[in-house]
Amino acid sequence: MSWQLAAGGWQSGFELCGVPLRGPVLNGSGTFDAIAARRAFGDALLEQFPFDAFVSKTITVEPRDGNPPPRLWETPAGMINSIGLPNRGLEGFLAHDLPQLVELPVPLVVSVMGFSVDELARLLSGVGERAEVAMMELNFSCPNVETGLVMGAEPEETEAAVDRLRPLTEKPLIVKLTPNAVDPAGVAEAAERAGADAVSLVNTLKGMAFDPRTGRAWLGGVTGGLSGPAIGAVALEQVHAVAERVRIPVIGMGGIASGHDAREFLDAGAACVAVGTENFRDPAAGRRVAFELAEPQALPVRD
Amino acid sequence: MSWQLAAGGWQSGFELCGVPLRGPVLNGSGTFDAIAARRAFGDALLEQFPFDAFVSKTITVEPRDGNPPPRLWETPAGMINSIGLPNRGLEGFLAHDLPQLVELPVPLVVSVMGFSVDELARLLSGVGERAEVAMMELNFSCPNVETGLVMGAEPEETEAAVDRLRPLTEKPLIVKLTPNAVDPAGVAEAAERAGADAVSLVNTLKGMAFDPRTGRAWLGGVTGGLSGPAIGAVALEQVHAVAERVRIPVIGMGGIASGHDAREFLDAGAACVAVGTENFRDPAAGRRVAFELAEPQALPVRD
Amino acid sequence: MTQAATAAEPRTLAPPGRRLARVTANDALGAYRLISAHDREGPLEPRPGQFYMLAAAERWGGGADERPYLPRAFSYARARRADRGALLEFLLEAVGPGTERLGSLDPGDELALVGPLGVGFRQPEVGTRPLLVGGGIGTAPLVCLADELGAPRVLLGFRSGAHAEAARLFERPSLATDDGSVGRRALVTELLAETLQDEDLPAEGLATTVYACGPPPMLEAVRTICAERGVPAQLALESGMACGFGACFGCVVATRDGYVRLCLDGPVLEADRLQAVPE
Amino acid sequence: MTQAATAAEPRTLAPPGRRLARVTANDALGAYRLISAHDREGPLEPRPGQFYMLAAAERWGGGADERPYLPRAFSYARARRADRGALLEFLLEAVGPGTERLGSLDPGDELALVGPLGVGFRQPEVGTRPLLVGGGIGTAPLVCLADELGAPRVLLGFRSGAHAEAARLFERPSLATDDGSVGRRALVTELLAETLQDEDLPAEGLATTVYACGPPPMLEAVRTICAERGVPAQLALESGMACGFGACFGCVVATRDGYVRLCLDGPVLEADRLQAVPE
Ligand SMILES: Cc1cc2nc3c(=O)[nH]c(=O)nc-3n(C[C@H](O)[C@H](O)[C@H](O)COP(=O)(O)OP(=O)(O)OC[C@H]3O[C@@H](n4cnc5c(N)ncnc54)[C@H](O)[C@@H]3O)c2cc1C
Ligand SMILES: Cc1cc2nc3c(=O)[nH]c(=O)nc-3n(C[C@H](O)[C@H](O)[C@H](O)COP(=O)(O)OP(=O)(O)OC[C@H]3O[C@@H](n4cnc5c(N)ncnc54)[C@H](O)[C@@H]3O)c2cc1C
Ligand SMILES: Cc1cc2nc3c(=O)[nH]c(=O)nc-3n(C[C@H](O)[C@H](O)[C@H](O)COP(=O)(O)O)c2cc1C
Ligand SMILES: Cc1cc2nc3c(=O)[nH]c(=O)nc-3n(C[C@H](O)[C@H](O)[C@H](O)COP(=O)(O)O)c2cc1C
Ligand code: FES
Ligand code: FES
Repeated sequence: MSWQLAAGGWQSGFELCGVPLRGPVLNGSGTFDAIAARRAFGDALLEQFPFDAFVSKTITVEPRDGNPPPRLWETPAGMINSIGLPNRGLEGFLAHDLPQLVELPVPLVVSVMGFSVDELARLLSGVGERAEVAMMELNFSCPNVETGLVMGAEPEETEAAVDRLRPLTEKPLIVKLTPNAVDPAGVAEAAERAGADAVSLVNTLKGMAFDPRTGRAWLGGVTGGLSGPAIGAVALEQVHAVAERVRIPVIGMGGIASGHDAREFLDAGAACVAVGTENFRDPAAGRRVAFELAEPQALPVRD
Repeated sequence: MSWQLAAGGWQSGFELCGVPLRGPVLNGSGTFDAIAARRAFGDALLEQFPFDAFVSKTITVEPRDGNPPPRLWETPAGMINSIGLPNRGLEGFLAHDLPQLVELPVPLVVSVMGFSVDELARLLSGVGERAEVAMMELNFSCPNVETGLVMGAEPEETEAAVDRLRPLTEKPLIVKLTPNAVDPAGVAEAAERAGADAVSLVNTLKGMAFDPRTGRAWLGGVTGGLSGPAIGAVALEQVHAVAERVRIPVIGMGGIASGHDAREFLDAGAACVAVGTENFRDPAAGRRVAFELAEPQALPVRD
Repeated sequence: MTQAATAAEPRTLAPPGRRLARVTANDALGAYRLISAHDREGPLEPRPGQFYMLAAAERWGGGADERPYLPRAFSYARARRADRGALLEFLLEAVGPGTERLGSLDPGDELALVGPLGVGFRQPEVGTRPLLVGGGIGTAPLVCLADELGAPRVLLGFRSGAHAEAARLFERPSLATDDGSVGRRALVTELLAETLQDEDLPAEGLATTVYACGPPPMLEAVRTICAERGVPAQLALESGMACGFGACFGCVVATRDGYVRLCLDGPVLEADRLQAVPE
Repeated sequence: MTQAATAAEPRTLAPPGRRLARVTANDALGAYRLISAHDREGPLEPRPGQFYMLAAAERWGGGADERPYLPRAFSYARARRADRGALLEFLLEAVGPGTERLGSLDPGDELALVGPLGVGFRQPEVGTRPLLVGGGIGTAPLVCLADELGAPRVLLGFRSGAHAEAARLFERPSLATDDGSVGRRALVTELLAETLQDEDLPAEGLATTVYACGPPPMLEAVRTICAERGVPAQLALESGMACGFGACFGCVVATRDGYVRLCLDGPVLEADRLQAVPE
């Protein structure tokens, strides 16, 4: 599971939860739509695919429209989104999205969220049985939807949920933690105890902005999630705290924009990293980060 | 308690917890040392004092050296500090600092932190009885010192502590909340129930940085607190959530660098604002923020 | 994800990453700035109505309020083949930190850019003549469209004479300004209504396809006027964008069939897909 | 907080706020940059060893890693009275995003500045002759000190000939470079040891007061050499600073009596206050 540089590239044999990966750079769920990107970039996207595994946008049992616009607010070195998890729902995903995602040249991780453990169970069994899917990610952390917060904020809730869900699929199970918890490391330990194969963090921090012209909330969803370089230091602290307390691999993210940033997450104890908001600034950010990580000369010399 | 613009300046009669203030701009505890600043700027500091009330750096019962350096790390639109609450201790504060702080042209708020409720009790009675002191702030939120986190992270702990401390002084009591809580508004409600006169937030977010040359923690204190514009959106969300649930005044802070930022906090429901990290970039930041708030033409027009 | 499914849309594919383009000129054009950049790696023929996400390669951010951070969307106004690559022209109105920073670039500085993105204007409906209607900075995407359509009728509206300088990018446009300083003192939508009124409708109806871009109230008026007369219209809309390639789901606009990502299904939308132009 | 208590320290007070100063020149000086700025509102006579916190007034931040955000500390190298105000000169070495941005300022651009800050060099001890020892960019505060002391002995050490160009700011300095390209191939601390060796010690001891600024290993060597010989030394240190005026407690340096804020009690410290030069 440990990640190391081999001269000029990734160590061969690198894997995450038993799934071989060509490198350690994933995308953050909801920050890259490979189907949309293929419309914009064509097949060149597949030839130069930016990530070493692709994580789908979070899906729910029922289709969702998402929050009313405006959904975006730019902040100092970051942004707030109140997207609200728009998605086609389980059926739509299986029928429409999955066949297209299979064409990607990397393993597929499907992210799911439920408003109850029952919903999560339906999603896990519905998606987890598909051979095209390499891993499942449980989004316990979306700050836009009430239950997401509750499930991932307390160790007990998390343990109970993962306990019930774990047997439902043979696929490796990643638990995505919310940063809006007092003790994310405690939640991670609980997930590990209940059989999670990996944890990923951080999701966005709860944030808000006011319309300067009206003094009212800017976002259609009123509050939203803060992401980008602004939250990097918070993410590093949480990844570090979690990695010290669990043995399962940690997928670190939050503000990663360069190989330099990614290496900080590896230093903090992450086994893999994920690029989120930086994808918006550069669709090839994942490749760039991977390249900078693999080329030691792109990074400060280690004494 | 409500704050409004009067033509060309502050509404006369403005007050916080019964203490008359010439305006709504305070400093964040630990982000302006008026005694040091007077050494650097001389009496001009008093003539152009940047704040409408002065909040002292947090003091503890025993003197503290603080954390080993390095104590600072710059982040995108922010910084992490691991200062570690260096201070002269209760005796030293009363003997050395208080006589000098009395010369300031604005009301004095003394911030205190204890490693136990007993220590807080000693600080409250020791400082609270001094006529020179207008208000007391309980720092329940310093992420650098273990107990600070515990006391302010859960509603029950907060309520129990404030309950015991409230009778010990007649001075207005401000409870400074930690942002590293699942439900800061719940903690604020608990403080209000126990008799707090105001709440202030946010303190710094837990953060960390790694030395690029060694891969080890950069800060002498290993972890630190993130502040500055990077955390503004998180602060606004918490201030908004708290202001919706308590009736006591809220002192809002976190990344305020301009009158525009300050107005967002007032929009979010704050009665007063505090300037922290921006003081480091401009010692007159408090005055500038107050000016921009008072001059509507410096701000976007309200429809 | 088959190419065929979307082959029909007027979209030139973009290279799948951010690249640098050197600024070759940045000049005032009345109240606007006209920025040219040499795009060596991008496609030579973007489609009118498509846009690029732009950022300054250096010092994008760190302004008074620590913005901009995200790139900004701009329609290209003109694209020409140049020695190795394309010369792209953008027409900019400074409205905030991003447009101000871009407006301050000097020749020789570099732009970071992704594009062309989105779906451009579709061909006029069979048997109709195009009519271009632009308001303010919304004239930008119409410049290349007019070039492509070959001197179509163009109606332009501006706030003031300084803004109306942008009309120089068109051959013989009809002009309206809010203050009457140039052209008629009128709204461009009044010119539109009159033009459609004056038209001799052929038996089958459809004489004109309207192509419009401008501020939301103008577009809403265009939509209404065209809807009343049964005239097909294509509207180039704006919305706040973070990515420009469908990744963030932030730019949605409400249509009759629910939200669509404007950067992916737009920015040009057929007017009848909208109940109303948002905002 | 009485003025009297600190009146003795070599400190010129700063105006209590950030102000703007227009850059009048920014030239390469070998490997460094020499930036001049017209400070219309600050005091005319800062004390050698004091420093200013500088930031570019525009686009401070937004670099590749979204920094700088905080201002940066710089000793002034020279200050002259100018038409209305003072002309300040700073010698800069580009080591990161802040110094790179400052080094890219053009004449006419504005600096945001706070200062002068900190405590400067004290007078030489009675009966001693000053000896200035500078390493690399640490020569900066010695320029004005040399002017004030009136052509004292100056020993300078540099990495290379390009860096040694900064020696031109001094009259007849003794030079050492790491590569021997200019002056002796030696460390400046070797020059120091030899100079002190050669000295005829008067009966009472103290013949020299050393003033030193440079990288930590050099300063530590200066401290040891001087301590061994009982020569008083004043060291201008550096540490990471956020504010420069005692507000953040971030810049502390360990002394024999515990941590002191270098921006408030330094940057010049008497060498015997230190157990060792940190880092
Ligand atoms: C497809 C498309 C094509 C375009 N073509 C052109 C063109 O050719 N020429 C041109 O000049 N413009 C064009 N625009 C508009 C251009 O993208 C915007 O003017 C630009 O993004 C403004 O950036 P700014 O930083 O200057 O201003 P901003 O500060 O971003 O302000 C612009 C608007 O954004 C909102 N806003 C304010 N603060 C924030 C914040 N913190 N976060 C989020 N929103 C905020 C407000 O509504 C404000 O009016 C186009 C837009 C789109 C979507
Ligand atoms: C009193 C004083 C006087 C000075 N006088 C001069 C002078 O006259 N001329 C001159 O050229 N310099 C002078 N300096 C040094 C100057 O302040 C620094 O070179 C400058 O701050 C570097 O900023 P930067 O952004 O270019 O580099 P940075 O990126 O800040 O790198 C500088 C050092 O800071 C550390 N660092 C790296 N990243 C970070 C981070 N994110 N957060 C915190 N620390 C980090 C590393 O140790 C690095 O080597 C002086 C310093 C002091 C304290
Ligand atoms: C626009 C947007 C949409 C997101 N959608 C999801 C989502 O559907 N599911 C999820 O688990 N995380 C979602 N995230 C969180 C990211 O995956 C990531 O955890 C977070 O943004 C922090 O990383 P970053 O700072 O690199 O963006 C979203 C983030 C953004 C900015
Ligand atoms: C260097 C530094 C020291 C601080 N020390 C204290 C402190 O002693 N007590 C306290 O309650 N808060 C302390 N804070 C927190 C600030 O008062 C404030 O709550 C926080 O920085 C958020 O505001 P800002 O983003 O405007 O800085 C400190 C912050 C900084 C940056
Ligand atoms: S701008 Fe990101 S989806 Fe359209
Ligand atoms: S730099 Fe802030 S106290 Fe010295």
